[in-house]
Amino acid sequence: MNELDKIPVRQELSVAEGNVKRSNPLANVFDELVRFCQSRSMFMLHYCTGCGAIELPPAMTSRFDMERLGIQPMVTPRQADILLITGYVSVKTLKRIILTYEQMPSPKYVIGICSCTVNGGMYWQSYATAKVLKEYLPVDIYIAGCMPRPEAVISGLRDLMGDIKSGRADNWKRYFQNYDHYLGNQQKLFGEDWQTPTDIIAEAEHYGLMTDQTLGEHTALLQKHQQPLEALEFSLGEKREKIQGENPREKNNE
Amino acid sequence: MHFYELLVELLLMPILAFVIGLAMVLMMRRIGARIQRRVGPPVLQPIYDIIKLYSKETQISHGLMHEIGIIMAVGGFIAAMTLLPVPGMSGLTDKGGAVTLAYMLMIPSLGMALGVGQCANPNGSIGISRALTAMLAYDIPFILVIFGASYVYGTTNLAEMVAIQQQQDVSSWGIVQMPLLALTALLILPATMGKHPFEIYVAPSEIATGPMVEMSGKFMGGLFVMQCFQLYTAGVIFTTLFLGGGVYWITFLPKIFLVVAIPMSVAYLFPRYRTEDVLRLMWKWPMLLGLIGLAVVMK
Amino acid sequence: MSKELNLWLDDLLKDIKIIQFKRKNSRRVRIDIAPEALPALLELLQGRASYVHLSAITCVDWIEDDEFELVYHVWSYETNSLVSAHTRISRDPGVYLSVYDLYTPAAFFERDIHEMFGLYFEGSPDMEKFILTEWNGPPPMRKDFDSEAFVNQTFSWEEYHPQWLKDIEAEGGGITTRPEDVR
Amino acid sequence: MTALDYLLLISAITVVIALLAGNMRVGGWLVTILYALQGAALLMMSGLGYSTLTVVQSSLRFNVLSEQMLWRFDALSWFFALITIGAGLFCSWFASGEWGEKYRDNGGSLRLFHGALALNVFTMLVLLASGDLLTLFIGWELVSWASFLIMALAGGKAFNYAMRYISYAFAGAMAVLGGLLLIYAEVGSFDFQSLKEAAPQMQASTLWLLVVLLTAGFGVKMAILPFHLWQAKAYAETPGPGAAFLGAISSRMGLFAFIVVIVQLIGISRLVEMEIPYTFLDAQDLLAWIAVFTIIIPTYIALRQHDARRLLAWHGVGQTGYMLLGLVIANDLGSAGGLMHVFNYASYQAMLFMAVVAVMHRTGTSDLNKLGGLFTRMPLSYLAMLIGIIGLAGLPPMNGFVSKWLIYRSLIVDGSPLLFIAAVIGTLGTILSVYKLIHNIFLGQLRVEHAAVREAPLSMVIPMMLLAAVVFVTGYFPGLVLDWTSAVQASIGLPVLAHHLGGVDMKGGLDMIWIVSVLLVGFGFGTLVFFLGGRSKRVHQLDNYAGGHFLTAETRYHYSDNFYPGLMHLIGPWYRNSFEWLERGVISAVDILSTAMQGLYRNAHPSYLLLVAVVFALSWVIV
Amino acid sequence: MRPENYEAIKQPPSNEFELNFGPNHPGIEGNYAFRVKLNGDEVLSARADAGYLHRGFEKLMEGRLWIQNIALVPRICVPDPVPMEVCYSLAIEELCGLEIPERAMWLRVMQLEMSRLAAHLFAFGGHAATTGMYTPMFWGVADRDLILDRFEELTGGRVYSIYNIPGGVRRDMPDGFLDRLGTLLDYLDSRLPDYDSLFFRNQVFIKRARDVGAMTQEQALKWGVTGPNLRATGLAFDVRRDDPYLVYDKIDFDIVTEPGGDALSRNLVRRAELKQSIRILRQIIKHLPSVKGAVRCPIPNPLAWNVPAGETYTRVESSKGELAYYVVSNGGDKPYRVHVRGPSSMHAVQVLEKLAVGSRLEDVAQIMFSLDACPPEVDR
Repeated sequence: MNELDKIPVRQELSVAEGNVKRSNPLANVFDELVRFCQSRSMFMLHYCTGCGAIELPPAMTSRFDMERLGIQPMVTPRQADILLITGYVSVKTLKRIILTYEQMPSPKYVIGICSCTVNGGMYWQSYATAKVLKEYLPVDIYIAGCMPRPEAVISGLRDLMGDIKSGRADNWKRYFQNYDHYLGNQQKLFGEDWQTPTDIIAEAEHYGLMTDQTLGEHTALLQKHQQPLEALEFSLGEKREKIQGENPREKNNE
Repeated sequence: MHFYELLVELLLMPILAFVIGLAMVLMMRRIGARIQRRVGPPVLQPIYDIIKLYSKETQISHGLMHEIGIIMAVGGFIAAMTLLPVPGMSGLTDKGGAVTLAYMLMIPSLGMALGVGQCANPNGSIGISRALTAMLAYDIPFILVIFGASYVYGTTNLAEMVAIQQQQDVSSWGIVQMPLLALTALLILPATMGKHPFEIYVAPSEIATGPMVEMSGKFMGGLFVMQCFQLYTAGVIFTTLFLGGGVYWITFLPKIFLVVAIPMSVAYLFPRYRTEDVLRLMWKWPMLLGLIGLAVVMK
Repeated sequence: MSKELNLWLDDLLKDIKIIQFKRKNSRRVRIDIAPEALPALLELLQGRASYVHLSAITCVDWIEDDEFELVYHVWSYETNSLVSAHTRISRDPGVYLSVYDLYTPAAFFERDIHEMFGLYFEGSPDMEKFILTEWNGPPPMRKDFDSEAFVNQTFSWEEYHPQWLKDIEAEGGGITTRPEDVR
Repeated sequence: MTALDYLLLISAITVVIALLAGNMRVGGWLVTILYALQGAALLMMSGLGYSTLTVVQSSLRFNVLSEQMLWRFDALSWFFALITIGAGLFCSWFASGEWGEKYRDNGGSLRLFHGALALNVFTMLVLLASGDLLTLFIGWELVSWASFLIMALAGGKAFNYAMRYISYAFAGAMAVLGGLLLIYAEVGSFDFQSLKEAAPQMQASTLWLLVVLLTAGFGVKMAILPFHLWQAKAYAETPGPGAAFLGAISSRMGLFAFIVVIVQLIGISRLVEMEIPYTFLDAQDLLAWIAVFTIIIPTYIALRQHDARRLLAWHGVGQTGYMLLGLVIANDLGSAGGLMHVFNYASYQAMLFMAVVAVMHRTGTSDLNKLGGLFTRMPLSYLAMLIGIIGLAGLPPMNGFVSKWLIYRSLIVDGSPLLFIAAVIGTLGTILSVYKLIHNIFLGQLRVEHAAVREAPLSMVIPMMLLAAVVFVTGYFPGLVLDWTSAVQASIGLPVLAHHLGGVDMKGGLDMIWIVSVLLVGFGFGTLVFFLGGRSKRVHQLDNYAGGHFLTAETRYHYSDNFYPGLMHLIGPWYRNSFEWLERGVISAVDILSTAMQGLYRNAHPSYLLLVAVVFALSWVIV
Repeated sequence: MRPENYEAIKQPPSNEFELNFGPNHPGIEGNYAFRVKLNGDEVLSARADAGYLHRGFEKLMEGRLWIQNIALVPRICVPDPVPMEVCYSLAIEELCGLEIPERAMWLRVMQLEMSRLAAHLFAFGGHAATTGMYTPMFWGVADRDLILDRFEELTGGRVYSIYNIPGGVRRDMPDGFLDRLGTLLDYLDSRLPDYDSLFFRNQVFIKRARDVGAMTQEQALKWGVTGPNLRATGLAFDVRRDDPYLVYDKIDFDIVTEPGGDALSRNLVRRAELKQSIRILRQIIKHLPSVKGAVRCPIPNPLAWNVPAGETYTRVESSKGELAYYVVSNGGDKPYRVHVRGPSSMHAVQVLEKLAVGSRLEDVAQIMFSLDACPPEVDR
């Protein structure tokens, strides 16, 4: 037996929470239906982050026709489900990618295309590109190659579809659950005053994805530097002024 | 007794409209795919998309008006569907005629406009500004067509129009009675559906898909639902005014699908016009044709 | 016609004392000139000899000589020939004159050289950062900036020796890595 | 003492009280209560509104030059008086709270403001109560001066605009006076009844002159087309709720006089007989077209405004056109539509102005380019404005839809496609500009300096909410207002609209109860569909798509100025300010003429005069 | 994007607003950003923002062997990688004084022209998509894929072929390759009328593209515009003819010009160049079998190759314009300095900024795509 066959293609990191069966059989059927639909309708973000993007048009257009699989390009992160990181990410781009990723509504999936996303690829020497993508974002699937052919891209997407259908593709939860870890890596690269407009902690709280890994020293650092970006809830009375008074930044100014 | 029948009708009409609309969206995407020499989406793709969007775990909202806007958009269409006569059901057509319908159809647009405004994204606002300008462009010929039809049939009640057209064979259809007005309506059909070359308000490469820019999850799903209703509405209005409306589903369905298919099959062959070109075009040819047609029918 | 012009130019340039003139082939000319005279030369080339197209400005960091070499490649659409004007300026303080008033494209090249080499051009319209807007380190194209050292210090690497490979190796197989290749 | 006497008396007392107590803290509330009392007096005559009572006389009457001057109320007066007092009540309520204090603190005289407002109401009631042409003219003049008073209050720029208004009003009054003298010369009496009897026998040329003079005279107040320039600026600069009051009802007085004299006494059917030579138009068509252009042109001028109050004021000019159009069409649908539009328009225009004033009160500006995103800060004002713009744009389920529907339907019945299209162009233009209004103020990016803005105080919100309720309820049950308009139709001799509580009884009619109910149920289903999805999470406005960039607070990320560039590329060159040019031309001509006259008086040398006299004498002798 | 900017700063009352084209925007080519200030739909000021694709190529190349860099250079311009390899190889050959065999030259020209075909087909699609017309994009990319198939057959790589090495090309072409290439050319020829009627003669498109981003010849020369964009202003200049390299002086082709200087003219120039490239390839198919010999000349051990000291400036015509490499060697086994002059470094920055100001929001994307700007060339 070839030794390469022994190499597991998938790294099982933990028991997938999405796969936990609910006790109600109807709810199970419903969950499966939803997951099926999610797998058959994937909107991918139109963001050419690197040179691998050149193989996406062929995959999208007439010859390979991704729409057969229900995959469509979408313009803004709000509408997208999958973020394709097509190749090397320069540090400047990585900031935008993180911003974009955080703006995407979950369930969201990250696909690292090209070898550069794994370990810097042929730009390992470069001062400008980040090397290991999964330190900054939870990556669901890597498609290796420089650059992978459209067939490979589509095959990778089909693997992702299978994962979604079976509920295994839940790395997006990991971002909320281990936010401190990811934020730490980001801060290491971008400086400690790094922040994005999306309030991940509040979102994790809102969707019940807080764990003890979510908060930590890095998030404490973030909160020290961050002007909290609360949603503009409407108010009829004097509530506003209180919040203004509690503004930590103003206190600092005094 | 009659009242309960009416209630059932009111409930059934939007549901039917939605289902037919889904099929129309599929048809649209399939036609596009064929013109672009590819296979296109599977049969249930529109429903997958909608279920997926509604089942998103994160639903990002920019505030209350963003949410109300989508509710208004979907709800307005649900209400407007009851004013469109379909075979066997005339709903509320006798409580408000074509003019009421034309104005009811602006409620969803208004709702969407308000919702998009709340998103605080200029891309969306530009999209709305363009959409409203396009509405100004096509609504004038559209109102002209409605006027002509109301004048010819002597009523604004859409169900009565269908009855009048069904009195004889094809010769009593609107398209025979007022061919020029029918042509006018056909010319503005792509604009009312927001399709190429009048797709200025979504324009991805300019304003990042305009109104949809901040829509995610169920908000986007609402817009998808709205699109189904929109296509359906365009088809049914044209059919009711000019193609003898619906008496039997077996004849009605091919008619509305045909009506929607015509603009779809040219849509993929054009770039989009600029905003003022849309206005110029809409105010020139359809208006001219419509006015001539009106002069002919009014003698 | 164009041949004559070329010959005329050769004669003209050979006569000027402060410059070194070297014709490589019928379409390539190399000129070495003192930094003070370079703008005058370019003005001459552009105004009188129709070298209107600035193809590129290259900066070379000769760190051992403690000098930057600036190379101005100008092309003439009439004589179809390219003149490369070389000049050397001191690395410190690294300030030179802009030729933006002669050649509009110079703005981009000078801006690029400014952020890559830290060489400042006086009179250039825009010396803001362009590509490295979010870069806080030294100008990276200087020879004294070691990219690899920076990378090793800043970025971490993907573990090429994961558990599953160790398991395989424990069974006596796997990919062997020589010790000197481990980074 | 009849009910009308009470009404006028209370109204006069209101003026006095307002002048005496206006500056006091309770002054405003006192005046508001007095308006409510006026309303109660009006309700004593509510039989007028339901055709159970035809006329209520005032006991005040006296004779001048053998003409009896008398004041009385009929259904028409009652209908207009209802709107007037309502507008006065809500506006003074709005002004009584914080707004008034701020106004006084900023150096304004609250006493004068309340006094002017009360005086306006009083003079309008006097005008509405006029029982003959002479009292009509007296009332007319009083109203003109009262309006001037409130417009000029703010001083400065406002005073200039008010001066412009008063010169227009003088010219208009002269035209009306000429018309009345002509009537007196023809009929020999200022009595309504005698004019009505004499009108069918009048010669066409006399009638033409009469119609032109009176329409022009009344039209100045209505600001119909060639005379529309003064209104928007003058109204927009009026302080706070004063603008709401003027916008709601003031220029309706012109329409009232028009209805009384032209529609009621001369009769639209008489106008149809007056053909314009060499064309296929008659006087009715001419008026209809004037109305239509009054709709279109000011509406599209409004589209270009970037001051919220100016924008609304220009719409006020435009909406007048719908009322005039409906009344000139003069069938049962059209006149009902026109009259109902008076009521509807007053309700939402007052509310819109109030919402804008509330925003100004909190932010200090009404410049549409300096606002934005206030929805989260002033939600109730937003609600008022939303309901107002839906009404103004004429969309269901608000009352504006019903009146516009009636007018459209009358045009379809009448078979006038061009008028119909023109009216629709106006409506669409309205939709465009009201979206700009609400978007630029309440939607979009909240500016940093407005982060701490609060909702307007209750004294301002409650009138707005009450008006919003009026707008919605009369949209849901238009029969409430249609009852009154039917009474008016009956009293001025127009065909009466068959209606029920929900709308219009006819083939292809309208039943708003069903329509609005189904719309509300539709919204309910929309909500259900919406809540099928998961719970939504609100995010900050800076968490927004910007092409992958990071948005910062100082980025101007709000699309406000030049809101419809595509449209303006096409129709922009058509804005030539022709009417401004015309006005300036007339002013110059008058200027030259008056200088010449002045020269004649000042520098008159007897020799020149002698020469002129000799030349005249000679020419008379020779010829 | 400094985080402290979230702090409250009073916004200036202004009629302008900002819009970011890119990096995540369909109206931008690749990973690039363009920030515009607008009033209504009129662009008041425009600012290009690059660096999203910056990898420090020039720095990387200084740290690698001469031969290793062959793998690096095509990645500088993704849609049209072949001219990069050729230009770099030419530079080394000039420094070493290598005479490459004629067959290698013909093979290189064939590859260059195939790459030009592919890049132009890609460019149309992008330009069409900015005007809202997706069908030409779908067709163009699918047809480009057929060319990539031939690439794969010739070189083994679909996009990055790394076929050129200093001294020639890596290997000869497979048997029957020219026949298959001929069939492909026939197919492309037969497709051109379809493209014409769908796109190039589409009246709506012409209305959209005419007078958009127009520049005069004087402006183009002043701003350093090259390639098809320069030819679209009426100047017949082409590096292939006027500064010939390889065997272009033996090939018969026309230099296409258009007078307009606007987006439409640029588009039509590319359309005509498709035709010319097909013509060149046909000549190659005819001529290549008659050129016999090796495909590369002997070179020293590439892993220990010390290129003689010197400097050279080589230029080729890529599908975007004038591409040049300035290579300096100090006699070592690695380049001392490589400077890449990508054609887009002019088009995507200065020219785009200048053309965008005063234009309309609708046209910004169209101007960028009609210039066929390629951001990685700017960033390097």
